[in-house]
Amino acid sequence: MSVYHIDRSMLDRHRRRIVRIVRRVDECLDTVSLYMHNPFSSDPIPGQFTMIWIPGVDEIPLSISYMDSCILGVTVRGVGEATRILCSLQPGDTIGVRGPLGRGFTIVKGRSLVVGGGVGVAPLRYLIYRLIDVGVDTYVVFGFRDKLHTIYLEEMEKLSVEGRIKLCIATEDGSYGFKATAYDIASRILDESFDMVYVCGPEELIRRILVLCVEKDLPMEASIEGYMKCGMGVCGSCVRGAYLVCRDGPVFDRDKLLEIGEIGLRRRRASGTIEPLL
Amino acid sequence: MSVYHIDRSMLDRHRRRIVRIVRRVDECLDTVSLYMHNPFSSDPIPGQFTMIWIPGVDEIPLSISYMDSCILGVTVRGVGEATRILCSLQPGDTIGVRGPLGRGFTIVKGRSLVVGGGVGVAPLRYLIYRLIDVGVDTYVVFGFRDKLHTIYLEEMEKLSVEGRIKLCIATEDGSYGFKATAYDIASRILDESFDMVYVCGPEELIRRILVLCVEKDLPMEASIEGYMKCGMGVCGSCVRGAYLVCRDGPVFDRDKLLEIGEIGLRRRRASGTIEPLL
Amino acid sequence: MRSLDLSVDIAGLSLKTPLILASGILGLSGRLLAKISRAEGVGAVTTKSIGLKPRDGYPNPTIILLPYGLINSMGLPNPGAEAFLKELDEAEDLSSPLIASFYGYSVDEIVETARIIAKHPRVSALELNVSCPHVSGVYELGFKPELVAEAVSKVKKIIDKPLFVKLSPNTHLIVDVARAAAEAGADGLTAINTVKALAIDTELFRPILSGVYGGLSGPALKPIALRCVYEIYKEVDIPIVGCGGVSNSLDVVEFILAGASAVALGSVIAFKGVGVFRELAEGLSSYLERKGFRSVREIVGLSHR
Amino acid sequence: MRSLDLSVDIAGLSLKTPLILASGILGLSGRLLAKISRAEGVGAVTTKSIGLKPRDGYPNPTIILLPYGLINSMGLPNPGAEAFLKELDEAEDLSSPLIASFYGYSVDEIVETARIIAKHPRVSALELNVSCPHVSGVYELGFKPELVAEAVSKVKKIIDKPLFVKLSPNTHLIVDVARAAAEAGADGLTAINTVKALAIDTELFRPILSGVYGGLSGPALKPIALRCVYEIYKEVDIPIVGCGGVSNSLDVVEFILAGASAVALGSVIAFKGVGVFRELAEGLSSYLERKGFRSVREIVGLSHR
Ligand SMILES: Cc1cc2nc3c(=O)[nH]c(=O)nc-3n(C[C@H](O)[C@H](O)[C@H](O)COP(=O)(O)OP(=O)(O)OC[C@H]3O[C@@H](n4cnc5c(N)ncnc54)[C@H](O)[C@@H]3O)c2cc1C
Ligand SMILES: Cc1cc2nc3c(=O)[nH]c(=O)nc-3n(C[C@H](O)[C@H](O)[C@H](O)COP(=O)(O)OP(=O)(O)OC[C@H]3O[C@@H](n4cnc5c(N)ncnc54)[C@H](O)[C@@H]3O)c2cc1C
Ligand SMILES: Cc1cc2nc3c(=O)[nH]c(=O)nc-3n(C[C@H](O)[C@H](O)[C@H](O)COP(=O)(O)O)c2cc1C
Ligand SMILES: Cc1cc2nc3c(=O)[nH]c(=O)nc-3n(C[C@H](O)[C@H](O)[C@H](O)COP(=O)(O)O)c2cc1C
Ligand code: FES
Ligand code: FES
Repeated sequence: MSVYHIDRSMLDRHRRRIVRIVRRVDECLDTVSLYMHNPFSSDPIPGQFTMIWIPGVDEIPLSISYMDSCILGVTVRGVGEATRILCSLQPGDTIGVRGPLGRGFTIVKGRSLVVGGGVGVAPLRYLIYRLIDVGVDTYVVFGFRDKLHTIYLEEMEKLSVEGRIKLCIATEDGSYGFKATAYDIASRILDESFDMVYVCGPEELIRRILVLCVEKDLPMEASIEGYMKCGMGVCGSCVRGAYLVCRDGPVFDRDKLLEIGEIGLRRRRASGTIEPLL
Repeated sequence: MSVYHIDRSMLDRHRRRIVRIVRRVDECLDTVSLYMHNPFSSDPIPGQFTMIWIPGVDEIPLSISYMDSCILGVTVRGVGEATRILCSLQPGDTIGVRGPLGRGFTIVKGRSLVVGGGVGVAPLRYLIYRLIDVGVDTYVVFGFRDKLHTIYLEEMEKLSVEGRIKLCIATEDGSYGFKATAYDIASRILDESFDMVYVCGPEELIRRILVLCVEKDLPMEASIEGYMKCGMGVCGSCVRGAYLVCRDGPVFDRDKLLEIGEIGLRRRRASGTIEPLL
Repeated sequence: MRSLDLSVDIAGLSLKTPLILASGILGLSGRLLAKISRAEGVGAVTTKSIGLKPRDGYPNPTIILLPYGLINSMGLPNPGAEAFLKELDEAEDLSSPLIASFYGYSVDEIVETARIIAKHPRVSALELNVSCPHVSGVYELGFKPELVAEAVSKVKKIIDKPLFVKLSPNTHLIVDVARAAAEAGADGLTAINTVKALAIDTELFRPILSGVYGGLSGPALKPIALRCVYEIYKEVDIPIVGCGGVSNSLDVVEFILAGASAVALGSVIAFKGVGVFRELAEGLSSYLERKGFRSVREIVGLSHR
Repeated sequence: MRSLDLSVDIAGLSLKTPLILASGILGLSGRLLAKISRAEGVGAVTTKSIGLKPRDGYPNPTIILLPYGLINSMGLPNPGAEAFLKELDEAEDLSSPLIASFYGYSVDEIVETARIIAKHPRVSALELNVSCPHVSGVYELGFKPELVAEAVSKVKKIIDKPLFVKLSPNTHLIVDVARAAAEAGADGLTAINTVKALAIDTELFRPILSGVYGGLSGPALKPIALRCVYEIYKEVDIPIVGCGGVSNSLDVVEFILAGASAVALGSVIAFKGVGVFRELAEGLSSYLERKGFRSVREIVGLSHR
């Protein structure tokens, strides 16, 4: 007779809990932060994600952008049906949540550079608070298309003013901060003094920072995307290279990113069909 | 989504463990004690039983007649196919065991009377050792058909000689000990000085002792039989009165025995058909 | 304690709660059935399935406990219809309806058995078992819509009590059988019986159960049973008793949302004892209150909106 | 470490161990399949089921984790046969045979798809999926022995590689389908696919899966899968790949004793990761040694003695 064992913590993480939105904050034109009562029984690591179920619509992966003992926050950019509906939700509306899922960022003492582009700043926000908490000397470079698409600006400026982070904001059209890309800024300040480089954003950004970190032999971690279905490493939908984003990632280190190879070059659709990027 | 829970200890008790017979002792003409490595993860209570699986034949209930940290013993009288095959087993042969099952006897300090008839002495043997261990003043009355059917005689005589129990053996034909029934002897010594009366054996014996204990208002427990199939309180096969022998028994106290009512009067066959006794 | 009224009416029976003791669970003794019928939370009790003649069932082992359920191969032990009438005579002070389950190897035997047991005054309804996966003859009936229809209409002609049909999940035709039963006059459907299963002892290299095959019940069965109830509710209009793997009150809710008007409890009795009826009744009641419903009826089939 | 040779020959394939990656498990990527094929303990890998055209599958939620298994309703997402050939081009350094799973909504589509994928040199064998319980068209095929036979014989005419047929447990005709497949020329059978199942969210009163129905896999399925393997082994003479709920090495043994020549692992990958192949291979090896066997072959079907 068989003895079998499905890990309790796995069961717990994949239970869809129905929660109410308690607060929404319009971050910019197309991006909203949604806050809900903390449905998790364990403390998530920055970089871990949730699967957010919009009943009757879809269930999509969203990074954890805020977390305290009572409240979980996600930040979502409306790009399609599910995200647009999410962006329209109001306090009192209900969604389903499972998580925390996947592997997060490794917190390394010393100096760190946090590079984010677009809505990719979502997981980095939670990461930044953690880095501050443990006393890491944190440099933040965020890049956005234009002023209308900036996210967490006030919050980051406040942290910067308080001296808790060194901040640099760039917009492509110069409508706020530097007229530059996140890559431009990051590439200028990146040197051997950094103990870790964290990246999230467009794959093009990740790919270029990766090249830089390889050149300079700097440790680096990036959160990447894959088409998530099961979120538990069984269906294979989220595969990038020969890794599963849901289980081995979404955060990967430099060597794994290199091994995956395809970052910024191609990705998969829902069907598994390969789609070239660029 | 459902949270469910099958008790680990229940799972453990109902796992059929295949064990090897390490020793057999011919107790008398038709009765054999079989010893095997202790397959239990918990310490059984005297009066609890096992389900012994003779592959290809049957799985039958047998009381625990011996137990130390390493060895489990049962004592079986050959009355039909399964028990006769069991009686023929030799060291090295394998059987399946699950248990310990059911409710056992309550150990009560003070003076106790242990009354057994025939192979009903099996659970009482293990009980007697426990009573001795906890310092109960133990009176033992065992009745058998004749000398050829006596069980545990030497062992009990030894305990008696050592002063650890007071012993009285009776045979119906007087070929050993008193020419009397266990009931005859027990009824003569039973008085208010006993704190507990334990009985196992023919239902006729149990029924008569029950009547006596009710008259004298003495606490009493008896182990009774029912036709065991599942052994876990779900199939209803072992029902006596409105109780399940496998789950509520096999040991019942005086009030429950009275409530059951039918002891010694009727029982059920494998089909559930009621069969009158007497 | 529960404050909400959990009563349901199903196929002409009035139950205090929608929780029914499933067939084959402790259901051989009139006295025990009566005692269970009086337990807190019990809506009705079902007897072991009764045939025309006594049957011993299979030799042991007849059951296997798994971490996620049971496999049983009792083989329909029962004392036969005539003897069972005496059993029912002993079922004193029943305080919930008693459903008599029965089976037969042929339509004639089914009708004959129904005739005998239906006449007992303590029988409130009958349940025709065409779905026991370890007794051949009974098992195959459940895959034949026409035969089930024939049996149902013949039985309905001679009894004046509600008739349920207990369905087998071991076929892709379950909805067809359900529909055939309904069209032939069945008053309700019980879904489901166990799924045919097997376990092998790896030390002895042999199937564990003496009947070789058994029926899987308990938590493992729940998602399958729920699917069956949902499929049947979509297509067939008579009330359904959901059965299979219920172990807590949210399982009960799931079945009712899927379309069951009542729910039968089987294996959970092994795990939690008869006290589970009370636990589940209280849980169901608090669920309804918390969600603002006033009766069980309001949520029957609600997941089909 | 294992010291015993676990190799098996099945339907013309030589496997280092009898442990196969089941279809639909991580099987969409050529690179990943190749990596798994090199993992310790792996005997063969099966691809996701491939159809003629790309398919997105159902919107999420597509999976539910239960304490005793999974319910999935992926809905057969796949890039289609032509695109999949490119995927296979990337499957470098395969070190175990690759079995290409495929499906079609009609016999013609099945044949067409087989024609396309069979020609890829990295495909060692094909597996025809006629048993996915959440994609209608594919699901019903598995209940029709004649259609399965027709598909099998037509496919066998145009391919020169071994063909397996993956069977559905959702019908009482599983043995008939198996026999029909064997008689039509199938080289092996995979038993079983998932059992049709459902789960309802009690807060939202709705089925959780967007495809409504899903397939139950994992431990809950094991006793059912084992029964199917045992029943088929009795009646049909071609080799069987056992599949359903395997989570430890004694489960593997149970399947082989029931008649499987190899065993496929699915849901357990979610619970234990790909390292489970090594764990089970080692466990199987110590089992065989302990019981005095020298090869896997010696115990195939041993429980039928
Ligand atoms: C680990 C991870 C973390 C993410 N974190 C965030 C975040 O914090 N904030 C945020 O705004 N977005 C985040 N995303 C992206 C977000 O999941 C998609 O934008 C969203 O799924 C789009 O859904 P839609 O229905 O609105 O758009 P669609 O019109 O369905 O698709 C738009 C794009 O989103 C992709 N997409 C759709 N469904 C999925 C899915 N199930 N998994 C992955 N990609 C999908 C499509 O491939 C397409 O490229 C994250 C993605 C991943 C994988
Ligand atoms: C709790 C309990 C403890 C027991 N302890 C012992 C013991 O320690 N030593 C001992 O020798 N005997 C004991 N018995 C009795 C023993 O189980 C039967 O003698 C045995 O089952 C007979 O099997 P058979 O195949 O040899 O006989 P059969 O020819 O099958 O039957 C002979 C008699 O045994 C009864 N019987 C058969 N199978 C069962 C069953 N599964 N459950 C209950 N009764 C059955 C029959 O009803 C019949 O009266 C105990 C019984 C119970 C219920
Ligand atoms: C030990 C046992 C005996 C059973 N006997 C019968 C029976 O006689 N007639 C019947 O219709 N169903 C019988 N069943 C099936 C149950 O009534 C029920 O349909 C099944 O167990 C699924 O429910 P559960 O998961 O709650 O146990 C039996 C089940 C078990 C476990
Ligand atoms: C997420 C998932 C996807 C599956 N996809 C397929 C598939 O595409 N084709 C197929 O034949 N079986 C598919 N299956 C069924 C498995 O191959 C296997 O038959 C089933 O899961 C039972 O095995 P298990 O209990 O080990 O998971 C899938 C199963 C799961 C869990
Ligand atoms: S989403 Fe299924 S494996 Fe990652
Ligand atoms: S033996 Fe089944 S209830 Fe006691």
